[in-house]
Amino acid sequence: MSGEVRVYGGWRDDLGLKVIPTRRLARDVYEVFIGPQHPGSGHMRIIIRVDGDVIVEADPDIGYVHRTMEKLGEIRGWIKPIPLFERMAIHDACNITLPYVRAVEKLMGVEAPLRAKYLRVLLCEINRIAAHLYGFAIFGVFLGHSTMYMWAMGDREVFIQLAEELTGARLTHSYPIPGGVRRDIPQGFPDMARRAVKYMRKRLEEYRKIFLDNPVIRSRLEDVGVIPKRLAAELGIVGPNARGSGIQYDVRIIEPYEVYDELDFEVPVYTEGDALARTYVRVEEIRQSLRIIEQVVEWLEKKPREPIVDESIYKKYPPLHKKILESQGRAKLLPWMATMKVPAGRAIGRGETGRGEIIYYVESDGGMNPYRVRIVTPSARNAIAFKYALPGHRVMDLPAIYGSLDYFPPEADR
Amino acid sequence: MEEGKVYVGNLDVAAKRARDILLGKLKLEKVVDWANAFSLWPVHLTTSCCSTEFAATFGPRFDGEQFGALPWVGPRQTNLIVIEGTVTRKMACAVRVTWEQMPHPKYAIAMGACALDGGLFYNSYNVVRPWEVIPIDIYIPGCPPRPESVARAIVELQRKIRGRRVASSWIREGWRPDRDYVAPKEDYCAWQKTSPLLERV
Amino acid sequence: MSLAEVAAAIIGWPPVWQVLVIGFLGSLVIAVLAVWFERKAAARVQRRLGPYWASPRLGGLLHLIADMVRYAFQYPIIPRTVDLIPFLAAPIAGMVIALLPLAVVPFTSNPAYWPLPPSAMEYSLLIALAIVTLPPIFIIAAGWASNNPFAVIGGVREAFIIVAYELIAILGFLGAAASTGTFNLVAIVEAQGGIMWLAILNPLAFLAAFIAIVMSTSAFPFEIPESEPEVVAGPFTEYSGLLYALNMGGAYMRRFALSIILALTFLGGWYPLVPGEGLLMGYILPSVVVVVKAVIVVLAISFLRAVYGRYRLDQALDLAWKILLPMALAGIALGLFEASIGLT
Amino acid sequence: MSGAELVEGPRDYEATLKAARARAESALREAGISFSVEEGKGFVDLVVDVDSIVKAAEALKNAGFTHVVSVTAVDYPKKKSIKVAYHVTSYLDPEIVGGIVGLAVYLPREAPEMPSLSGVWVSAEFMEREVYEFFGVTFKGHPDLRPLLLIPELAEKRPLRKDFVVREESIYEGVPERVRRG
Repeated sequence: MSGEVRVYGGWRDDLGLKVIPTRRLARDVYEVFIGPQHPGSGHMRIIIRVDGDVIVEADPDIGYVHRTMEKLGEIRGWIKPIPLFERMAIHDACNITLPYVRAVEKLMGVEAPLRAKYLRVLLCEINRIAAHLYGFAIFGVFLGHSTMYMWAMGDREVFIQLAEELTGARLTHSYPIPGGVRRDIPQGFPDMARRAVKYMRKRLEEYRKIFLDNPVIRSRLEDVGVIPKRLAAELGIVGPNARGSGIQYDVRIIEPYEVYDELDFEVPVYTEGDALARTYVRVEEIRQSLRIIEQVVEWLEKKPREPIVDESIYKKYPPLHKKILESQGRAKLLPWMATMKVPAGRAIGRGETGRGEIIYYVESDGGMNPYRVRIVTPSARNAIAFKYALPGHRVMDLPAIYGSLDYFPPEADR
Repeated sequence: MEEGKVYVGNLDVAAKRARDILLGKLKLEKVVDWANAFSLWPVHLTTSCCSTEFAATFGPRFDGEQFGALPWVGPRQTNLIVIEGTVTRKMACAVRVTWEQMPHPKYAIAMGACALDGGLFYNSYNVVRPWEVIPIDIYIPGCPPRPESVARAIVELQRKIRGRRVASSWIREGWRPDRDYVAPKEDYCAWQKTSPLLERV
Repeated sequence: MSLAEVAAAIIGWPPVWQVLVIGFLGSLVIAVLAVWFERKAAARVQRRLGPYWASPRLGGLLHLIADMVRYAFQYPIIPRTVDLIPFLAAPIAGMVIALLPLAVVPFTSNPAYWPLPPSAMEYSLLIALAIVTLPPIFIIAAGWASNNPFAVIGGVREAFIIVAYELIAILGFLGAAASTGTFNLVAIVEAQGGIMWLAILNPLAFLAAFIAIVMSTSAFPFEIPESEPEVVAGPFTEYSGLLYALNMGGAYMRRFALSIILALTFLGGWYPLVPGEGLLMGYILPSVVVVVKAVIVVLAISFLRAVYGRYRLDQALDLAWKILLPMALAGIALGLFEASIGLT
Repeated sequence: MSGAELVEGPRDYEATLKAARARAESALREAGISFSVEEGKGFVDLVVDVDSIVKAAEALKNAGFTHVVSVTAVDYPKKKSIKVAYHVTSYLDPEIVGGIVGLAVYLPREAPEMPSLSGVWVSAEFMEREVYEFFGVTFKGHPDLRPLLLIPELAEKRPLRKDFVVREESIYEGVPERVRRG
């Protein structure tokens, strides 16, 4: 390799941004396969080449959890893909299915009633907090901080319990359906939610003490895995990772869906672009989600109950199901939904999950099945960040960067 | 005995004699079974999305560690493998290799409907059944199973090990007769030989 | 002289006794206790139960015994690609040498029970320190012999860490020697009986020595060679069964041996107990006091896991070279100063 | 750590989309590329010729569309074509931020081939690999064209094409033919 300039860091501004070619490697670098059975990789493999202790090249080898969602989505009618797509990010279930439901709604020309919209937002925010806490837990264990793992996992149970009270399922809620949601809030839910919010606020302070302001953790995260703003925009990374790099982008603001334009919340943006900034964005987002939950719960408590499905669908309900809907607030799925047809057309539905923007491209030919469902999950878009963020760092920074990107392979592989 | 090596004895013969003495004459079967039952360390192998519930099992609310199960990193030091959901074609090889890297006696728990028979993905082209890849001891139904049922599966496995003397008889015999009905490794790992990923320059 | 008497004489000879009974058996018990404490304390901080159901009355202590028995009976896998002799020898030699310092440390001021003759006792601290720094070499050997990328990286990290902490440990302990003006461990302990423990008189040297112990036995936050998310189990990735248990036991034994030296040099040794005549008062009770102090140090190190994350390698080395090394040197200077004004 | 900046309040997506569309159309016109428009709900597709797609992509990039959100391919066996659409948007331009515009091209179903746009948009690299393995579209000039998610033998079957059939899900599955007829 003598006589050749080695550019660590993968990209340089004066050279212009170029695609890093992979697999052209000198013989004096060491190749390490990290994954798929590896505590620092999850369900993926990162092939890194190290020169001494410095990563010169990273090649994310994903696809270990590719469960063919796009193909299966084409053969299951319009309703059954909802539980299917939920499995991509099982701890962020409402966020990840809502955009699909909205795309179908756009094609069908129906819209959820206001109360259903508030309920969707409520579950979305509960899920967002749970997803961020899961990310913290994994991050903690990556940095060797088992207490952070346990605390975040334990506090996540609070919000899982909240979602279970609301929907009846721990993780796989299948809550939004085209034209509405499946359940109204149960008795006593608002108080429970307020207690959870209060508890979580208190815990965030304790997280700050033991994790975020811990000198060891801070020194591991500061100036590590820096993704500058311009690079972040070129790579198209999404969610807290983009917002940690100073990109002011949140689907809840850009394309306010459901009732996000009526709620009072802020979208935190940090400009450093390092692992610590990405972590702080998540902490702030938990705070904002707690605010949203408070507002939504108050709204739901004040307003009288109304049917939680669209009128055009409500009309088709048989009397018994109407009675159940009105007395118990439970919207039954009807048999015709399994074979319903959706007018031909194309629609893009998108939403902000805990990890960033998810996009569903849904195409219908007027039949009983979607003609094509293209899913672009946030982790799938973040995967490319490994290739550009890892080179130039030490091997010991790999878990810190991986954890701060909050990458979830089942979501990325679809 | 190869040439050029210091004499260390025939390890297999020595090990066999040692386990005959320990298990046969000293009657240590019960101790071994007890120790195996209360020291089930699952290896870190996340195959799919059930891993979130598996992670929750070892969180504070359910605390799987109270049964002596401590999630561990390397396959060499563990004795339990938990298949956390769907196993894809690409992952099957990793599952098999991990299983083979673990020292026996070792056990496997299959978690979730996907690990039973494909579950929601039963007609997917990229999904294999875990019981074709490695022999399974305990199945947990559910999609995903609740953490309680994972803890329950660990307890069931403990009961199985102690009740049927699984560990001690495995050590004495050297193999488990009911564990050999899995497909050959080439079925799942052959693609790696042709994979463009592993091309060297 | 019958055979039993010969055996009793050999076991009763202080160096053998100290290595085998206090060292090996003691540290086995202490390793179990320390791991148990580590897991239980972490569980308490993390709001859960920790190991429990094997023996609810003992708080799950038997789970650790179960782990040991399970390791002992698991089939040890020796991969075909390893370098066989170092692979097998490294854990055994590492463990034995980790305990050897105990053959030279005194547990009492009664000369009848010293492991070395009084003339050699003059240099007991130096001898102990010389042996203490050996075992990490076998960890590197284990990593290298495993022929596995993770093990090699882990071994290289261990090498980096050795170079950094070895010097600090020795300089830290020499701070105690400087304070008291002798390399004789008995004299160092005796000096602390009069006024105060050296940990308080010479905190710089004490802190340097303590952190060096934490680093050398790769406990949190310096658990770098075995750092899981990057290098699986570091040098021990390929070890299974009994060999792995020996490796892990070796780390705890080294921690225990170093803690005993720390207890003697900085924590007042057998004081407040003044050794008298006879086996009980002259040897057993003083050594119990020393061991209890060492156990407290071991448990304190175990507790760090619940609080801290893991340093990066270069940050740990930074800490070692830029902060701890000057601190240890300052400790020596402080010790000399104290000795010159006659404080100790 | 600098304090958190905040994004300004909710925006009107319809207006953003309109602006993005106008920007993209004018950029293509300036570059002298002919295109046709396919409407969708929440986005718009600009269909161009295969030969001019690199030029069109460069024009869009210069007009401020920073990254690709999705390389969407759809198989139309009846029309004997595969549509590949690069849905692009911008992060940095406050006027069009988030507005999705598609740059689409129709390729023949037999041996589909097109120039890679990963040189223009870095973010397209992995998505092009995906389209390659699922539809068999070859991207000329791609730096690293190999399957991303699938094992090679499955990738050769091009699973997302319509003629790759998986077992259908049906309420009658497993029921004997006699019973099924009633």
